[in-house]
Amino acid sequence: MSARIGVVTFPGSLDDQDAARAVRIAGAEAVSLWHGDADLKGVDAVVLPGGFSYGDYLRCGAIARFAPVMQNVIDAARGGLPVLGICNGFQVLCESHLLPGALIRNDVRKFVCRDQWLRVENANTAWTSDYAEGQEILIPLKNGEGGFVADDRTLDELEGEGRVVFRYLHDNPNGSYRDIAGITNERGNVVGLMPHPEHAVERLTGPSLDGVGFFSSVISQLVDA
Amino acid sequence: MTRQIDSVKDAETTPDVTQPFAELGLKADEYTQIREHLGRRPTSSELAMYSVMWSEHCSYKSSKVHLRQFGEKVPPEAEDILLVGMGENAGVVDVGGGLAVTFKIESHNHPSYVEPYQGAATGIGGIVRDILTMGARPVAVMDPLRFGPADAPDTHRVLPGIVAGIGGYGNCLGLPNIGGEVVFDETYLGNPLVNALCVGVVPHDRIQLSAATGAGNHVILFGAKTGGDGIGGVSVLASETFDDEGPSKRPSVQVGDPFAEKVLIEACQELFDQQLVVGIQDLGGAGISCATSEMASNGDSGMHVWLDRVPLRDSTLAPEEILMSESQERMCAVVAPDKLDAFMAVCRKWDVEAVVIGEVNDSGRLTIEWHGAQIVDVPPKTVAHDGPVYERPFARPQWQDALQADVPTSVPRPASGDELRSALLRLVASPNLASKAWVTDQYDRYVMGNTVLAQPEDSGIVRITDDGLGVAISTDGNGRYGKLDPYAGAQLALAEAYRNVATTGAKPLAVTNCLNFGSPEDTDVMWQFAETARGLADACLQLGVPVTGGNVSFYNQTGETAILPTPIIGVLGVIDDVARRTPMAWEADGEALWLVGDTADEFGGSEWAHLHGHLGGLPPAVDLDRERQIAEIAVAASRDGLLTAAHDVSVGGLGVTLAEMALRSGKGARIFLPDGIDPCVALFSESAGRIVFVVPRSEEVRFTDMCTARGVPAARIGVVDSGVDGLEVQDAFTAPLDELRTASEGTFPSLFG
Amino acid sequence: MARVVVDVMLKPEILDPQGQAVLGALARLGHSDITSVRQGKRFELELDAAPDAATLEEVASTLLANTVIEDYSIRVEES
Amino acid sequence: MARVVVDVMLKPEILDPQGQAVLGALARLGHSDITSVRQGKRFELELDAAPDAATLEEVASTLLANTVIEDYSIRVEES
Ligand SMILES: Nc1ncnc2c1ncn2[C@@H]1O[C@H](COP(=O)(O)OP(=O)(O)O)[C@@H](O)[C@H]1O
Ligand SMILES: [Mg+2]
Repeated sequence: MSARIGVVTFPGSLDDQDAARAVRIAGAEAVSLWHGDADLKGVDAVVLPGGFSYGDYLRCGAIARFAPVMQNVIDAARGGLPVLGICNGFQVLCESHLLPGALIRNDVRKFVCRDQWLRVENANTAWTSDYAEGQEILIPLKNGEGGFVADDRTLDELEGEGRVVFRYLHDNPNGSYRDIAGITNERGNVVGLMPHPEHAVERLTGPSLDGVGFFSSVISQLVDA
Repeated sequence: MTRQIDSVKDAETTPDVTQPFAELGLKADEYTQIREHLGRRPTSSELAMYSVMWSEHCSYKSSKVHLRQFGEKVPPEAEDILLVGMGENAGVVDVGGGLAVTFKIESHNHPSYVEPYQGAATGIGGIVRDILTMGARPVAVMDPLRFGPADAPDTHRVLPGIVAGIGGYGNCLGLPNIGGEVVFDETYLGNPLVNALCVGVVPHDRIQLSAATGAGNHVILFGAKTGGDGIGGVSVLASETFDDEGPSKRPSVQVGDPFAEKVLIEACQELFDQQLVVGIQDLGGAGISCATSEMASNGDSGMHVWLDRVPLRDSTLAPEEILMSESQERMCAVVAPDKLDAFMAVCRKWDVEAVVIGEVNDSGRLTIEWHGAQIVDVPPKTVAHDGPVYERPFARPQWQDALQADVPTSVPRPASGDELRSALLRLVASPNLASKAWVTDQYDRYVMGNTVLAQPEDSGIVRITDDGLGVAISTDGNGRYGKLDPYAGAQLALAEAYRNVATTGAKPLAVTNCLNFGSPEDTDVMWQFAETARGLADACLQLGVPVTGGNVSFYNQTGETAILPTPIIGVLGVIDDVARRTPMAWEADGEALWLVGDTADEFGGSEWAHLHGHLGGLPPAVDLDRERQIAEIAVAASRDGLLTAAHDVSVGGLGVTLAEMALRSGKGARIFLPDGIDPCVALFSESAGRIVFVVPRSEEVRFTDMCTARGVPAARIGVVDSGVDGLEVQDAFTAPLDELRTASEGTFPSLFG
Repeated sequence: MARVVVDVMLKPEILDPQGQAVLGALARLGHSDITSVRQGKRFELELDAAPDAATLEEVASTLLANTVIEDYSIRVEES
Repeated sequence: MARVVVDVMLKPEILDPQGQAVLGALARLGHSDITSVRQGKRFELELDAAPDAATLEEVASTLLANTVIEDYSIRVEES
């Protein structure tokens, strides 16, 4: 039986279909989850996709956090369910306090869409076990509010515990503190990042195939478990 | 606060009231015509409706007689592919497999000058709703733009806001931006052009039309609440209907809410899938007036509307204003009574407000009431379709001959290697040709995961089925060519878009257009317009690509100075397998560069002349048969797997084409210019009908046979060679990649930060 | 040293999608007694010199607010 | 009926790119006596009922502000 990975759709989610496609390409079954249903349909992992939930009008992810489905996601994540937040999903995870810090307006004050090199700093999370530590990967980045910020104590803690999962390489696109592109929780089951691995899963439509590893990582862990 | 309502009864009993028709932009004879249609004076609400629906913007009264050609000079190909032709919100083109594609361009020039961000944002919002209305899922947008000089202060006011607005709205809708244009010219300084294109995909059996049919069916308004947006002149009427306490202020600018539009798109997809609507229409210009009168007129039916049921954002709005409001993110649908509950359930799911505001009947009249008083009773056709039609006078401008005689002889011709090299770098760095990444990096090109090609490729391509069917689109327009010869300018614009689509391996199928001009009341401008329409219609016929729809934008001028005549032409093509798309970057050492087509000494209207402040002479010669031949080669060679890359030659000439290919690829090439031709002409002339093909050695014979068979000249002009840095033009110069890159990529950041 | 606050709000007649979104969220969270939300910007400026009213006007009207769609108000908090 | 204003500002230790950009623009326009700019948000709420301090606190701290990076202040303007 293949793994079942849920992809949540909030009003304003944009990359939900793409995330589902990436899940299928990696060999799992994609299950759509609706923001208004407090039901995770028994999935083995959850992806919170990119987009502009509720228009991102207040703060990115601030309103989505209160969606009925999120209470279950939060509880399940605390219980160890693998959860990946991509871009807006990362913002939702921070707003839900599943991950520390916050994402603010890019320092260039513009939306930035480009192919971005990242270094994988932690290959032990649920979503990165198929990468090697130090591996450099190329995946699209596209957001207006991708600057990762937190106070120094939190940043030191993240660094000290190896919870910085990805760092921007070459040049920092958005002013993120310490070039942080993605982080994880203590347990390593919840990962959030600004760049979009689901857009790097097909030669024809992405700059590389480097994004597949996110989904294959979680699938192989689920199969092993 | 009491409100004086001008009812139909009032109009009958007070025939002699003077009405402010002139303030509403109606001519005296137009007002008389309205009275004849009604057999009485119009009520103020009726007057409001007619005045907006009969405006240039909504009625096409100055352009109609010329646009007719698109319906008369129809290529035979149209019969096979056009499922819905001109006259609907957008044309629909069959692309096989039970699928169709709908696409259209519209302008939002004037609002974008006033408030760049919101003007451009709502421009995207409007064109996306047009595509949605056809039953389609919108799948991509494009944005052809024109600005004043790149270093002018006002350009710095408008450009960043316009770009941010297009990105802000389109990105939030989740529509990849797959192409567009950014062109600078003096004449656009007080009047930038913001044209927006949207393309959508619709299964044949889901195509929707905007006709109100079926007596007893509900008329539903859904989406955002109605505010006082864009009612402009109509407030003249509204203010007359108030006593002491005036109405609240009316916004001078419309603000877009892309999130509201995103949920509207998703809700509509479900409505269409479940077949819950009989007819549907977006609300754009003239708002409810337009939607109700057009739907009733299209359906040959009648309609009754309870206007007081319209959900309002501003409770002080008068009925005239509600009728006219251009608030964004609204749609109007006709729904059968047995589908009403299901319709409302879909709207609730997406948190979209929906209200039954009317009913279809067979009275043949559009009647509107406001708290029990009848305020409108009109034959809908007279509002929507039988507006005035003008045969505006036009004449070839007196200055046209002198302009054409002023050939660019005064423009210096680089001759030495050094001169040629610095000319190339200067062209590559010029704002019109430099990298547009500063702009396009603000647009999401990845969303939906189907973008196969996007900027800076020749056309944007999106995949539309899992098995690889794709559509390609390019938009082009060259106002300088249009100024020198509007007939040829239109044809060159079409030829370029057509060529761009073919260059990427897709077969060009159909055309949309946005015709941006100065005042139609100026006989020079009107001549430019007439020539453009004629040129375009003739060329479409000859190339076998029908016009499916478009838009006209007049009055683009600063004081007395009109913009360059700027037809923006969009060509749509299909590619059966996106995996064989032809990108612009060459790949491997040894691949041969073949220039297909003829190069002549043509610098009239060229970028090189423009850099020297010269605009005169004739534009490049048009040869549509040649365009057709090279397009066939591009598509056939792609299908047979003979190509690794291709890039068309246009503004800036061959030198710029090669530089762009080298930059995109990151690999160098050795170039040998043909003997017996002035290298300046070889590199910088803008002769049309040319493409550079990159052919692996093993395929060269088959490729050249393909050219010979069509009698098209092909010259082997170079070889990919990663051993050389950049472009090494033999016996002339080398332009290293770094220098080319700095020239190309430095311009926008240094101008706009 | 002076501290100046400039509040910038969308003009009342202009659609405020941000305020709408917050209002919607409040309603879903059960705060239905909140009937209207408008969202604007607040700028806190610090000055070396005594603030000059004309300069502040100019800064607010040309840079901090887009007067086509926004109103502003200036408050000198301490000088 | 009451009117409540909630001001939300980034905490001083958090980078404020927008404020920085305004400051830079001010300097280029010659207003070098303005030494610091911070940009935040201002919410104007209208309530049907008398505002209840605890509810306002909750709304501000869970929804209007992200207390990880932002501070807020609540002001009842009229009730
Ligand atoms: N330049 C043009 N070429 C062809 N058709 C045009 C052109 N301009 C307008 N049309 C057609 O006229 C009709 C009305 O145009 P328009 O008012 O822009 O549509 P809408 O009401 O959907 O905004 C449409 O079908 C449009 O395609
Ligand atoms: Mg329309």
